[in-house]
Amino acid sequence: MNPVNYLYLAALLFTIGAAGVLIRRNAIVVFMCVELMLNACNLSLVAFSRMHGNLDGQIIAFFTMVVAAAEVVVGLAIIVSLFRARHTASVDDASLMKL
Amino acid sequence: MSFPLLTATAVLPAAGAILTAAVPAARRTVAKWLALLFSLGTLALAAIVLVRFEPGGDRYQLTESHSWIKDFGVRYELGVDGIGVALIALTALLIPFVIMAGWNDADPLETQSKRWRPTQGFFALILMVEAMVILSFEATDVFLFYIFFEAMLIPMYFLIGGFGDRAHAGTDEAAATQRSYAAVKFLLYNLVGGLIMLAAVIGLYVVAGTFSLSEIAEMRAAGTLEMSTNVERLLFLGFFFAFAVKAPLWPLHTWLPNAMGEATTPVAVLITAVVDKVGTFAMLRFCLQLFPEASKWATPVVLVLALVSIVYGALLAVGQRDIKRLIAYASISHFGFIILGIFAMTSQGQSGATLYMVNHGLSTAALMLVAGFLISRRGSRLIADYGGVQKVAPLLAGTFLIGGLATLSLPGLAPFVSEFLVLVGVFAAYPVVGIVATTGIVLAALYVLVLYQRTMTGPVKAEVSGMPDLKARELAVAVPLIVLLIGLGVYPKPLTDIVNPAITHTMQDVNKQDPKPEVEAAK
Amino acid sequence: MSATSVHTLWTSLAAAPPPGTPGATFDAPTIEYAQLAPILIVVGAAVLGVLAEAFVPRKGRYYVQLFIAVVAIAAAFAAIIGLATSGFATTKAQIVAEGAIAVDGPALFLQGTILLASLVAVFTFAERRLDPVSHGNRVDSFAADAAAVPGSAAEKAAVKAGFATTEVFPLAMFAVAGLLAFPAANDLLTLFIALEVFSLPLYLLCAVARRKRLMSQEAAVKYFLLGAFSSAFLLFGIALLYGYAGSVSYAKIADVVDGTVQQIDPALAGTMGNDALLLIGMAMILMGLLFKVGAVPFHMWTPDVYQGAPTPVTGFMAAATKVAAFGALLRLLYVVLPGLTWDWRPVLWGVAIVTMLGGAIVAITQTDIKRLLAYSSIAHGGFILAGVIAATPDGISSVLFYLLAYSFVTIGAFAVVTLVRDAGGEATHLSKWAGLGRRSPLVAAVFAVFLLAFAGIPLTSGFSGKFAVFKAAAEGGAGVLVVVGVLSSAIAAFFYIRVIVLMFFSEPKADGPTVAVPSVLTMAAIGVGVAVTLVLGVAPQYFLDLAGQAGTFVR
Amino acid sequence: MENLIALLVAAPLLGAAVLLCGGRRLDRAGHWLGTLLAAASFGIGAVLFFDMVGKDAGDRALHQKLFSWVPVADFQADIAFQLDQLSMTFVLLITGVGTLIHVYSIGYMEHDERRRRFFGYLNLFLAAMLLLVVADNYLLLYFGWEGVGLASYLLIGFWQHKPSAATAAKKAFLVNRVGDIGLSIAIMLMFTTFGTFAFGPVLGAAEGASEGKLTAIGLMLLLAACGKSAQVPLQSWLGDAMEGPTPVSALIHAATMVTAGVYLIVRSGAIFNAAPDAQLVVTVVGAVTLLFGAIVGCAKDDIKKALAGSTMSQIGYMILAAGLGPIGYAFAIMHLVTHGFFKAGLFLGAGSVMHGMNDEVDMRKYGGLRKYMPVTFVTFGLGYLAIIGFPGLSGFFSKDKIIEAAFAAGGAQGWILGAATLLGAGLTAFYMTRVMLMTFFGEERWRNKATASPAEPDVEPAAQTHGSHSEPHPHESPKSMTIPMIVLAFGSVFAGGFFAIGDRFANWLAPVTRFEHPHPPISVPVITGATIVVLLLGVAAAYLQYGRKPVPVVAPRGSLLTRAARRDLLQDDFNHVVLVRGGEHLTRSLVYLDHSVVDGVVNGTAASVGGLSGRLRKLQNGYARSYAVSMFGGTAILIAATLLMRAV
Repeated sequence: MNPVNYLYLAALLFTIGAAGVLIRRNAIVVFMCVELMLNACNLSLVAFSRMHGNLDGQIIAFFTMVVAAAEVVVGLAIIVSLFRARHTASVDDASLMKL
Repeated sequence: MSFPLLTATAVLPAAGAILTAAVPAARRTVAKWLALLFSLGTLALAAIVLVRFEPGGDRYQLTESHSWIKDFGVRYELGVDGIGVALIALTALLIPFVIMAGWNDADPLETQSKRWRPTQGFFALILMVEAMVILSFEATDVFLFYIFFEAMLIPMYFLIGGFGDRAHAGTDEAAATQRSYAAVKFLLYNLVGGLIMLAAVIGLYVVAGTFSLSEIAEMRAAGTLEMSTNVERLLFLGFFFAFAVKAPLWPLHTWLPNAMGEATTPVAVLITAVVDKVGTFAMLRFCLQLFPEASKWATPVVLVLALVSIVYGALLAVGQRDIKRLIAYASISHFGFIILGIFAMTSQGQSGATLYMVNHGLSTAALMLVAGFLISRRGSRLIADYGGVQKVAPLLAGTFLIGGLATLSLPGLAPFVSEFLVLVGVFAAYPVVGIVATTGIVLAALYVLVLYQRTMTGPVKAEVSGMPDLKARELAVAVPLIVLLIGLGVYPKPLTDIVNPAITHTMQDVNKQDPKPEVEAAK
Repeated sequence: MSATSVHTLWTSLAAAPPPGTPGATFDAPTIEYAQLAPILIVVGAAVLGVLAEAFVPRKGRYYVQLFIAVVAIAAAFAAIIGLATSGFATTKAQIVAEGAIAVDGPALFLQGTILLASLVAVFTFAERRLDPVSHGNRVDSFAADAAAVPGSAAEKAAVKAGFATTEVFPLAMFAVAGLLAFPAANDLLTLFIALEVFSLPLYLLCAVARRKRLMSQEAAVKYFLLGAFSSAFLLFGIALLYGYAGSVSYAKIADVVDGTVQQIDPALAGTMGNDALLLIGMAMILMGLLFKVGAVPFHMWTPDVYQGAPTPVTGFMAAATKVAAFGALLRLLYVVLPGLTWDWRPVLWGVAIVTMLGGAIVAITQTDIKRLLAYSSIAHGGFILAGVIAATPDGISSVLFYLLAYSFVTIGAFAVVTLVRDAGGEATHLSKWAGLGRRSPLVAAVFAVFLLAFAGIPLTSGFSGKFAVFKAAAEGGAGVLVVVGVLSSAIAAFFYIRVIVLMFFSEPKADGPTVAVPSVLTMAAIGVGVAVTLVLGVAPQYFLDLAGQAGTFVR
Repeated sequence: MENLIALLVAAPLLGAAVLLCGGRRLDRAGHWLGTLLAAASFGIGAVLFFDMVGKDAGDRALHQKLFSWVPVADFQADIAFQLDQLSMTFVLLITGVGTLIHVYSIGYMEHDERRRRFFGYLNLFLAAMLLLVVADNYLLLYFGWEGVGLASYLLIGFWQHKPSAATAAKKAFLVNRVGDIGLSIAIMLMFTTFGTFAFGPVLGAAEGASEGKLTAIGLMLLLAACGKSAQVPLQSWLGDAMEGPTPVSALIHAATMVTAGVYLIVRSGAIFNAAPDAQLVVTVVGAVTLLFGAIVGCAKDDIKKALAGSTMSQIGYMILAAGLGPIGYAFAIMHLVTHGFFKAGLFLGAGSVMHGMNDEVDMRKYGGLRKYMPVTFVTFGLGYLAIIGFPGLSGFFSKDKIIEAAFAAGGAQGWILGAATLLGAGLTAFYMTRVMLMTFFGEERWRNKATASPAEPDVEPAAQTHGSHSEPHPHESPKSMTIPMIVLAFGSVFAGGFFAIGDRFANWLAPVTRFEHPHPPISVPVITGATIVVLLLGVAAAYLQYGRKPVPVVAPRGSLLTRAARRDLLQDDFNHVVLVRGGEHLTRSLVYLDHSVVDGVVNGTAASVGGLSGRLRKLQNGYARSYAVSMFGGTAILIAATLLMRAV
């Protein structure tokens, strides 16, 4: 099966994720969409790695997972503190600062 | 390496500024005397410069040259030609009078906190302006000039916005807002001009690879300076715009009336008599010298604008109700004459313009400062609030009249010489322009005499009836200026002797000759 | 390369490989610890800080952490100096750690700048004199207990107990480590990791303000989400570029882009043909970097985050992040994509123009000093971009110089902002600044100096930097940019002046803010800021030389 | 000897300086000092004169160069003097009459607390006037020219508390400025044509220049002369100038300053000789003015204004003569000198009358004064006879010569000019007789006629400030005032004859101005006869109207012409409507323009930038998601742009 298809899939996932970031209100969901985008990147990296037959892509994928994990830690910490302060996780409610 | 006289001339007032600013709040009088002392010291140094300068000698004398910012091709290059010397002398001469005239203008009000030290700041800023103005007259490196040309704005800005005229109509708040409006307007106009010039300065560097006037002159002489016509014109416009704002030339003039109206009178004098001269000076030194062809290319437009300034400024002066604004518009008219003379590109025109810078400085200082004394007495700037002053304060009226007569350039007073030279110079090259400009002398008479008539003559108004005549300090300001006006009006030769050689150089820069007379008169 | 061959790759690794086949002998990577010293020191300090958090009793933590941070930064800076003097900036510039990190002029110069900025920033972090003493213990500008809900009993208890979020120091150290690595990163992976390493701590730092905690948390959330969003783009760009070139190493990619690559295997040949990969990848990576730089239209996080974050953090971010991000951008454009100059130049032209104008114009109507400075930083980003676009050695050095000048002005300015306070903490609304010049002339004068530097008035560092950048741009043939830059600086001048007017020419309000007298720390920060501002304004030659020598990338 | 020239100017200048800067402590002796220095100047003039007479006609001119004034490249102006016969004549006239009027003023200004300053101004005037006539180049002449303007400004407005006086002073200065445009342009033209503007070289090389240039120069000089000498169209200031103290009117606005224009034209004779068109215009202006002035003089009830009109008209004669070229120059100057005597005398007489009548100037409130102030009556009468040209007196000789010369101009021009001069002579006789009768003869209208002053607008200010409603007690003036009047009367009687016999005066001036005998188409006796006839007609007409019937105290409405003449032939109304009103509108609209347009554009730009800022600001709506949108869109654009760049 042609690895290029994986790229198409990756692109699709990435776009879905991006769209999710743009349209969803809940911070957690938005964050998940970002994760989705990252995973799309991973997929494309692996696919490219396969095409080029070297391992760099796959290595990066591993790094990405670690980074994602770290992001989850930081992100959840922030989002949760926000939620506890305001009893809502909607990003739209967090708009004290504007103009 | 001889003693760096030019640097000293600028450093002294700067040092004075710092010391003055450092004087503690309670010691206000000390600060005043300190400032006066340093300004007089600067005057002494300027006098030495005047003496050491040899009219016949090299174009730039007393030169100093040190490497400064290699990467920008900037050198710390100072040097003076006749024009510079004359204007440095003018600056150094006027500042002491400005300080004396503003002796009590910046005393803190009772309401203000004790830590607030306006007086110290006021005089320190004045000295700082003096230092920067002098440096910009001395700089023979374009970048160096630009730096002081721009940096000058900041102290000026604080002088205008920080120390308003106590004699204002309306509430303090209203006055404060007007004042800061004037200050901001001043700064933005000049800053925009300066920034556009900055683009041109950078362009010049890209083209020439140096900022040193002398090097550029050599390159031009050697023909190694390739500057396409369009580039030269663009750069010229960039420079000229900045100078035209500073000068100020119609239609970029509207900041001046606000600034002069709202600022204290000494500061108003500082603006129009000293700082604005940098603009016209720079046209003469930089525009003509760096971009001769473009200057000639632009001449028609510039002449027309200058004409408009002359007539327009004079007419608006007639229409003013505020004494200081009236004088401001008069200055606009006079700057029109100066620019006219510069771009006439004849010896008479350009020497006339240079003399005009000096003489206008003196005459405006005399008129404006005396007007300031008048205003401070009555507490109003409106012409309509005065009348019959001549009856109660004849000295004040007399000095005011002489200042006015100088402003309308009456023969026997210095401005006449320069104005007539400018007119002759312009007429020789562009007769029609010269004739139109001549109408300026009638309008000048109109606004001066109307001002005098409405304020000084007629029945004595109740408000002015108790007005005291000039005090000793005020006479010490007015009389020397008047003596100078008369002296330079009857015997301007020393000045022309200094200026003429420099003008010859400028004429060579733009390689122009004076038009020859039709008939060679039987001598 | 076909699927089977990949399979064999795996298997061959699993089985005992015949000698000579690739990967047969696993040779340990060579790590040049000396050259990496600056980064390593800082990382070590960060780890040490974490341990300190764990083991040092609460009373002592503040001092220990401060000590560790300062010493570490100083040591790292010393290491930088050492490297630079021993010629790594110029002749011995090299790529270390298996091609992951470049040690060359720009890297060292920027790392030095970052370290100095961080040092000053750490001083402001450690300031404990500004807020009134609560329950007998001094407090800094960070929440007593970031986890506690604002206004909750827990928070009060924490305050009463005199807790302090001393974690900010190790966090800052981690961030610094990332920032140091960012401009030195020599392959896309390192670039990405470094980005995350300095981003994540910053997200947290934004969230831990003592006053106005809701805004602080909001800033953190926005910064975090948008930052993650942008890094996803960056990563996807990396993936595409990797896909195009079959490698993430700058050198290799550059070769492929230039077409000077040896042994082209068929797969590479296939992807190389596909410029879309290259261009889209490039665009996305640029986006990631421009986000960090705060360039229009990726700037929108800047004002909110700058406003919400604790002011010392804001200063740190504004200065250090910009430096690092521009460093990375420079390296990317000059090392990886010089072959594509004609593709990225027009695009960046557009970005630079909208950034300069947008930042300046929107700033005019701002009413909050921190937001104002945020927009001004956006505009300045535009100016720096103009220098980046020049694509000449002069361009590089001018940008380096500008960054040096700018970072100190910024930190100084924000440090001053921390001083002006009223009951609700910092009084950042402009109306509160009215008449400051009357109430405390010195502070107002200092701030005025910084504003004038921002405005680029001669004899301040701002002017030297602006001139250098515009000069480079003009020489690089970007005259239009210069003109636009000049115009936008004119617009920008307006609002800087507005603040000065407010401070000096308007009467002080009765309920106006008080100016706190800071400890030596903040004084030092501000003093350094002023000193650098004036020195770089009056006698910039030495630093210009430095930047000039540092102006070449190793490849 | 020539070094005395500078002294000539220096003496009164010193006086002016001392008196104006000296301060109150000089109040007691100031007037004596001023008079003394004026007299000293006259003495120096006399010395120089006898020295000059001693030399032979060819080389009488003296030259003195003090120092170089404005040297710039080819433009070389010196402070240098030239004293030739023409200048000499003026020097004697100025210093002589000047000294007399100084003496007169001692008495006239006795009760004015600012007398010291008055004498300072008078000395200033003398200095400037002398500088004007002894200058050896046009720029220095311009210096003196404006100097006298200044002095006249200060003296007209001497009673500054009177708004009318202040206004009149301002008007005089402004109108003169208009003339000065002419002078300065003329100097510029000379510079561009001859490369210099010193008398010698310019006049020497005049023929060399193109006629066009010369005509232009000539007309510009004429414009200047019109301003200074109150010739149409710039005459309007002279009438108002009578607001000044009477000695001023006598010295400046009758005898000396107003004749400077004639001096200028005669001095520049060489230029006019080579520019006939210019000469024609000069004669026309002269003719028009002499009639204009005469008509105005006939209608005025203010004695000083009547005399002012007459001055205007007499100077018209001079200008006309000067326009006739070599046949006229000498006579112009001669009439100028004699006019200096009798007109000064008349003004002093008028002043003396006012002095006795509580400064009343309305002749309709005089009458029958001859027995109250006999000396004034006699001197005034002699002046009267002289001015109307009564055979044997000064005016007769000088004016008659001009009439002859006018006829001699030749062709139609000659006839027209001649007719004009004749008519002028008649009118002169009429209005002077009118003044004479209304003042010294008829019933004593000032007795218990202290009603409100008539509807004569010109006298109202005077009436307000001076006109006391108590009955005046006419009395003769003190010696200090009468003696100068007597001396001047002598001059007005004998000077003319002395000059005219054997063309003495003409020959004296000949080396400077050239002199050719006029050859009128009709014989001289006929012309003389005609003149006398016209004269008698004028006198008779006046007698019928003012001698036979009583003069109404309130001026009758009078004919259209009379009413127009009272208002200076509506010329002021024209000025007011066109210049003053128009100017006000112009300036007002310009002020508006400056504020709303020139300034408005800038403020507008600022405002629009601000507005844009306000709108862009709205994009920053605080929603993280919309920020994300902008980032996403930005990326899309970035990608699109890159691809596009590659595509194109």
